[in-house]
Amino acid sequence: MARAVTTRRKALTTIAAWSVGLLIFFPILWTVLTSFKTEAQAISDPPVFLFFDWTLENYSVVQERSNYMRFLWNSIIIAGGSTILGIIIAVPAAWSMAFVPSKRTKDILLWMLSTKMLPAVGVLYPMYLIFINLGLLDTRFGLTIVLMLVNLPIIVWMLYTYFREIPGEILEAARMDGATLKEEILYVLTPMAIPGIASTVLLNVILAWNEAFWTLNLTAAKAAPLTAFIASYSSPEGLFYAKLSAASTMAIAPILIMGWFSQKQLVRGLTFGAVK
Amino acid sequence: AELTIATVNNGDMIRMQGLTDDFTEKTGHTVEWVTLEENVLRQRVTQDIAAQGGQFDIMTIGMYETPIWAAQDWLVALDDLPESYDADDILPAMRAGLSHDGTLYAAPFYGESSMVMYRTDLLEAAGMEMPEEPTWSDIEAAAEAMTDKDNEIYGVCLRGKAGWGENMAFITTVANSFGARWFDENWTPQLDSEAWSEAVNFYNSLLENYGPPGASTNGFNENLALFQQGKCGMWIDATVAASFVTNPSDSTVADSVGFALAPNKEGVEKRANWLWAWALAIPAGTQQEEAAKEFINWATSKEYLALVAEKEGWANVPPGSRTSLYENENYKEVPFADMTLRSINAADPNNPTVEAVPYVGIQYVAIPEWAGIGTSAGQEFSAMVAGQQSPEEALSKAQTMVADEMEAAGY
Amino acid sequence: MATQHSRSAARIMMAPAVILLLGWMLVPLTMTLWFSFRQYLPLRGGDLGGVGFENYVRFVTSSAFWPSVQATLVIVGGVLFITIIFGVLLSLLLDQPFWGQGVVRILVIAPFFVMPTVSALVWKNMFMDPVNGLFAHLWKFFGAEPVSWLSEASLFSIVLIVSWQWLPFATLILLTAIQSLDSEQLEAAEMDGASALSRFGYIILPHLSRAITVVLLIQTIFLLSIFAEIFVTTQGSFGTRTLTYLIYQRVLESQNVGLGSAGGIYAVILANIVAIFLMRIVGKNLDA
Amino acid sequence: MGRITLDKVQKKFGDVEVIPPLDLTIEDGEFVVFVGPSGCGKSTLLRLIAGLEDVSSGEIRIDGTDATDLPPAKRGLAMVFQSYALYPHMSVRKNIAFPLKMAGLDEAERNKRVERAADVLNLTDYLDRRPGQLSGGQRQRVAIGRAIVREPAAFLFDEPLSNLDAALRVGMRLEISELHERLKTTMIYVTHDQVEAMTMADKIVVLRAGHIEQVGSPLELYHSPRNLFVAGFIGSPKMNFIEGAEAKKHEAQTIGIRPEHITVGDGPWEGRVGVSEHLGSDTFFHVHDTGLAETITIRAPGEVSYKAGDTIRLAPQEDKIVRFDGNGLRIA
Amino acid sequence: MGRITLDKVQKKFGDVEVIPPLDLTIEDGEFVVFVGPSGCGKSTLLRLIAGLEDVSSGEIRIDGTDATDLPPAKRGLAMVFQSYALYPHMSVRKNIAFPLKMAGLDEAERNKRVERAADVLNLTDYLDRRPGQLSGGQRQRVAIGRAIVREPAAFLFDEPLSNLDAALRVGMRLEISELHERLKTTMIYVTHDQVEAMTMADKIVVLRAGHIEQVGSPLELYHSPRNLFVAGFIGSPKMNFIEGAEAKKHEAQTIGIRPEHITVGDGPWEGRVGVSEHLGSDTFFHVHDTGLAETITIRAPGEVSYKAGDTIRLAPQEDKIVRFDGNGLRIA
Ligand SMILES: Nc1ncnc2c1ncn2[C@@H]1O[C@H](COP(=O)(O)OP(=O)(O)OP(=O)(O)O)[C@@H](O)[C@H]1O
Ligand SMILES: Nc1ncnc2c1ncn2[C@@H]1O[C@H](COP(=O)(O)OP(=O)(O)OP(=O)(O)O)[C@@H](O)[C@H]1O
Ligand SMILES: [Mg+2]
Ligand SMILES: [Mg+2]
Repeated sequence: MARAVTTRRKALTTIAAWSVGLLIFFPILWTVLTSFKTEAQAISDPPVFLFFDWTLENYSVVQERSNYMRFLWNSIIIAGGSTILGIIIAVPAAWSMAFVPSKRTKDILLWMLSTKMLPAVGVLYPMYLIFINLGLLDTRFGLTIVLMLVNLPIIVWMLYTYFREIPGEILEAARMDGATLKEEILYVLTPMAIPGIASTVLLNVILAWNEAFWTLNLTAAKAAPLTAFIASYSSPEGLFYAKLSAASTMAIAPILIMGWFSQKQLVRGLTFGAVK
Repeated sequence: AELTIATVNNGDMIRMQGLTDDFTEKTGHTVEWVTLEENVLRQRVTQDIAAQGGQFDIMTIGMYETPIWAAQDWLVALDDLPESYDADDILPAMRAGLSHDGTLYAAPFYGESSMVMYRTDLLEAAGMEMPEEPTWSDIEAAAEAMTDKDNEIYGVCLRGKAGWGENMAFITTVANSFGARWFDENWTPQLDSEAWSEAVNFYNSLLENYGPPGASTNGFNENLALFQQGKCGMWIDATVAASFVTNPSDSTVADSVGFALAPNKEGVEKRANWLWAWALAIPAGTQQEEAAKEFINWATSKEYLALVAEKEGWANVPPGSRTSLYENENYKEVPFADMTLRSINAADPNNPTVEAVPYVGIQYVAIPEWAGIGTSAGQEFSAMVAGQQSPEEALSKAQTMVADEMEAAGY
Repeated sequence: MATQHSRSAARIMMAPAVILLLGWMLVPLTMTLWFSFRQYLPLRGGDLGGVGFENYVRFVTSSAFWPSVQATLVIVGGVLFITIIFGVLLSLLLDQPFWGQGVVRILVIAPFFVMPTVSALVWKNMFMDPVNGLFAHLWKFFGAEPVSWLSEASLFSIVLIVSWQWLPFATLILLTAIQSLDSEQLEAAEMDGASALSRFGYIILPHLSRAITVVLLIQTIFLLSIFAEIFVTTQGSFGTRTLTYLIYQRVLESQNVGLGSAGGIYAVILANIVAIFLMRIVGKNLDA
Repeated sequence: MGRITLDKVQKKFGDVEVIPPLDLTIEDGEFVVFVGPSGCGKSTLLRLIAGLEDVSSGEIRIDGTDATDLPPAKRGLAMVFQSYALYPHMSVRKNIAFPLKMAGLDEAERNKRVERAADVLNLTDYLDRRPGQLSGGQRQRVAIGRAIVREPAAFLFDEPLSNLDAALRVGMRLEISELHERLKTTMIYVTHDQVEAMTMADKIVVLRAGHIEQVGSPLELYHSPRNLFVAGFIGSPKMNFIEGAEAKKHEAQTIGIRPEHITVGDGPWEGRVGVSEHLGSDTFFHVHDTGLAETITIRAPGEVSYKAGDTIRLAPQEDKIVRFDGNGLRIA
Repeated sequence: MGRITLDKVQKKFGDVEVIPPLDLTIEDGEFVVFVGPSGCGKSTLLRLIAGLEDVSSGEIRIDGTDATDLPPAKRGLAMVFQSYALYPHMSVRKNIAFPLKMAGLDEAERNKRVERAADVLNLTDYLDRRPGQLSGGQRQRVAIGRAIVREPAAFLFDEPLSNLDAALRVGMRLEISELHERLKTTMIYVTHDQVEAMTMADKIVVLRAGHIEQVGSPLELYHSPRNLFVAGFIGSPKMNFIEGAEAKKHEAQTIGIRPEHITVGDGPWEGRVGVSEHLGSDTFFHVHDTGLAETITIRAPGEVSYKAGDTIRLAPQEDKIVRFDGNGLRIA
């Protein structure tokens, strides 16, 4: 297949790929652009693309209305915390499944995944009552736990698929070398699985960051993350495209930037053992 | 103390957030705002109050929730507010809607009715005039005259988006003004009545012929945006909208808006205006009851109105809550003040329909099931506006659904 | 690998995850099951006593039930269909050599990072709005009547929005899978006289089957419970009321927790039917 | 010290008995090679000794003390894996030092020992590289280095050369042999390559389906295989087996004669040349239609050359013929 | 038919010239083996012939017609890949039938041909299995089967045996040779294993860094290597190279003598025995301290036995000594 690709063909592919890429990206681009317009320009007909008076006004309006940094900070804590907690619990479980498989391993794994299919609304009421009784409503801790549980099956599964690719011989070598189980996982398995763990972390940060049901329903003021921030912008009065765009941009920018910077990691790991 | 307040994301509330410092200065209490879009807010506070979550010290609720929640003893009575608060200054209609057994349970932050807002320039161009008390035929005629689809001017903008607080609020008032009612005195749904059919058919044809495209997804905000852009000839909606459409910094048609009372059908004495208030209430069981009362005392007081007037001008003062506001000379200059007051006074939540009904509420039915019923029915009518079903189909589906729900709720 | 010692260690290390998930599943689920047999109306004072299977009967016999199951399946199926078809095509395209591969990949992956709420808001207001939306402008530019997407083509619109969010995911997994295809296999096929189309049909597509299964599984898990997209756009109108949304309406709008809980149990059953069905394929495909 | 005794050691996986009860003694300082066809249980046996698998029954003693229930690390053995099992994220230095670190040695001591081992194995220049930056042979040496530093009672090797290409394999084979010369530590070495077995072992253990078929020095096995299986397994190209009339003549069920013990020229047997393989130094002829067996392979000097289809006569060296009875056992 | 001519064929990857312009003719029916160290361009050359890579310049003719710009499928060649490149999701039958299906043959005809090929390759029992369920040798045969059914003008093999274990390799080597005997189709075979090259080839092409070092029959290369590289590459164990005084005596810069051409016993050279490798049939001694080269390897019959450290005398067979000049070229 490594035959010389003609420049012509490469050029055509380039055009096609860029067109599709830009098309897919366009909604985001448009949102970001609109956030710098005035409301009038935002709805002008025909739409203006680049040649308008760039303004930061919308951002200051949004910032004035809500304390963006607090929402952002909550998002970071909750997404990060639930992921770290999830990893800590999932690593030993995935180790067990990958290296000491039993007849039931696969069943357990699939069962774990199936818990993700439970409709959250169906158990909202019970969860709310439980949270009230445990005093966890509107706490970052409570939300962290819930998001950790929500994503745990995915974390376990991803780690399991990575661990399976690590030759058991290396862990046995560590055992022969006198490593205890803890040392084996800490010094040998974990460092070797870093790429896999990294992409698991990334994916779960994204999932937790964007989770909009539990975060909205179990928080009020103190623990509310960016999903709650955006919930107050879904329809302000009057012309609001520019302000909505600014708020949207602020809500997605951190995760988008993180995602872009780490996309190699993410892409490499996003395979769930699909590729072997 | 620190107060957590759940509130809706509309302009007056946002403005209050900006002025909180004044409160903190005066009392030393700080405030955490949880600002949510209307639908999300309703869901969150209802969930919280029903499950006794205690997440909020003050909730922003409406006229619909107040009596129901008060009946469950979920709200702290507001009968011990200080003398200076002057509870008697609250407009009687508002006070009635926010009380249970004669006790006030929520203090109105602002109140509204509905009225007709229309473009004086367009109407003039068409050589017509809008009476102060129009009938539906006047509306239809004006809509027809103003519609110019080629230039994207639509004669009338109405709510079409499904939701008990969206299209159903409007449709219910239309029905009222056609002499219809939701239930008879035995709680039997009446959507199969002649009056309902007439009302819904009228509403549907109005939107179909003179409404903007996609009317079935337009709510208050969408219509406001359209009107501000000059795309609506008329808009029948909340009186609070008046300040937005006449605000030159947001509206392209600010200086050519006229106001009229909500219409009625010739011969029917009820007009299609509703009554609503966003009010502040304190959930029972909060740890901060005293501080919460202090906040309500501040936020719904005359002083607050003055504060806003001082900072933002009289047009931006939260309307519809206090009689004294309408007696204020400065406020009388506001173009829509008078019409707002007249609209509010025209509404009577205790006596909403031509025929007698077992419920209170004009554009809603103050029973716990209403939110569910209203929204489901709203979806049928929304689908109707989208052209997916006829008014008759929508009505009969809604009738069946309402009957089911009422049965499930044990009526 | 399997000494007695390591086996017991494995059991201990698996315990936290299993116990947590078991608790996560069982505790709320048991409560839901309990509620589903009660007349539980918080706005009328809470638990008003047991009603047997009444909630269950009422939930299925309500006229909204079957349409909601149908809407759920249409949305899940539609999104899966679109993301997989376009995912395969897109990954084939991105697998070709071209200038700026890295940048295009960044562009394509971006929607995956966008919160569902934000994406629904942006699509609804800035693209699908029949007056001010970009599509309306585009339609008008070509002299066509603007479409009110969310009412006239509501299911399609939602499928479109959700597909936009999930297409990057499918594309990335499929792209990695394509890149993992042993190039010698393609060369062998070429030597065997297979045209580009045959190579796709006979070699690439079968190679992708495993990746497709994974996309299918993961996406189904997430799609069965989509909520924000519907909540923000149509609020369940125009036939977009999924089972999840119907339950939401019962529990939160009507505040009929008993009825909603019965619906929740049905959703669990539906999810498990889909799950069993999926696990069958996946289990088989992941073994191979 | 490194005397390893297996006493009725048995291993079952579930219901499958992979190793039937088996006795074996490995003396201190011996270089023992386990050979046998794939799946015969070589690795399993090694892993039982290492402690990476539990025995189902029986006892393993190391230097006289019962090690059956000791965890791997406590047995004082070191293992070199087929894949080398280097820690990819650690430098060579860290890899070699890992067992020392686990044993709690301080850093100075670790470095001293690592450098000594690196010196022995010619790895000094590579100490700071990652395994990924090393060639196959070097990786192999790192794996050995990691084993050496622990100064184990015995080394266990599981097909350590099978991932290397032919040329490198020869080199590494020599290196390991030399290492054994030098350290004189017990080594147990698993391979399925009989050339490796022959050239390296003091003692070869031939396994089949978990059974020990024969234990002995390489030349013992070559010259006095206990049975048909060992005779066929040891020696390359394979011994020719002849049954029927010709075997009867020698009062045996089967007779065996190695390719190198048949001379071309005048002799009692006759056949048609099939494929011939010229290695330069030697030529192997595959002779058909001899009436003795389907193919008789013979080894001739490199100069000898026949074309396919030529008819030649063959003379077996009578004294090298090995005889087997009906049970496949060699008749002494 | 299958005469393949390369005329000044050159291949660059970017700016790197992997194959400098090169001429080569492969006659119809020949079994040609490309050997050379890793990375020397063997695979690249094969892929150029197959059409899987474009030549940078030059011309490839197959049976006299210019094939330089023909796509792979049109060249009438079949290729067996190192990884076999079987289609994992198709049964053996479908794998073998695939080229026929692509050629548009109907099912009956396809089945007939597949079964014939399966018969030739002893695959009949496995036709309904998937490649994943086959052993290495069987997969190998399926790959060949897929090549055979097309009745190509020539077969191209890229290290087809390198994934197999030693024993299987010997067997498959024979099978391919026999296949060539039978079909008499041109075969081009890439390997870096010189035993394979020696035993299978009619003609060996020795490559180094894209250059052809020598083309000739196996025995030509063994007996008359053109230069040091070929001499060292062909023959196992490697030829011993001696420089200095001893070489001077023969009026050469370097002399070479193969292990099998040195006899132990009385002779001019003397050394100390290091490692000895007993294969049974032969023994290889690595002799040190001869003053000639670091190690002199010799091959002795299996019976001969010395201990490490013994001093022995060695006698090279004078007529087998090969001489090389300062440029490494053999002095005829
Ligand atoms: N964990 C296990 N569970 C079940 N059976 C096993 C397990 N490990 C090995 N076996 C079986 O035990 C037998 C011996 O395996 P072992 O790995 O010891 O063979 P081997 O001689 O090392 O083969 P090779 O030369 O292929 O490495 C095989 O039949 C194998 O299938
Ligand atoms: N697609 C390519 N792009 C750039 N360089 C390449 C490419 N393919 C091969 N090369 C280079 O060309 C040279 C020859 O490679 P080739 O694969 O032909 O070697 P080989 O003789 O087959 O080696 P081996 O025995 O390891 O298979 C190598 O240096 C290799 O790095
Ligand atoms: Mg093994
Ligand atoms: Mg190669």
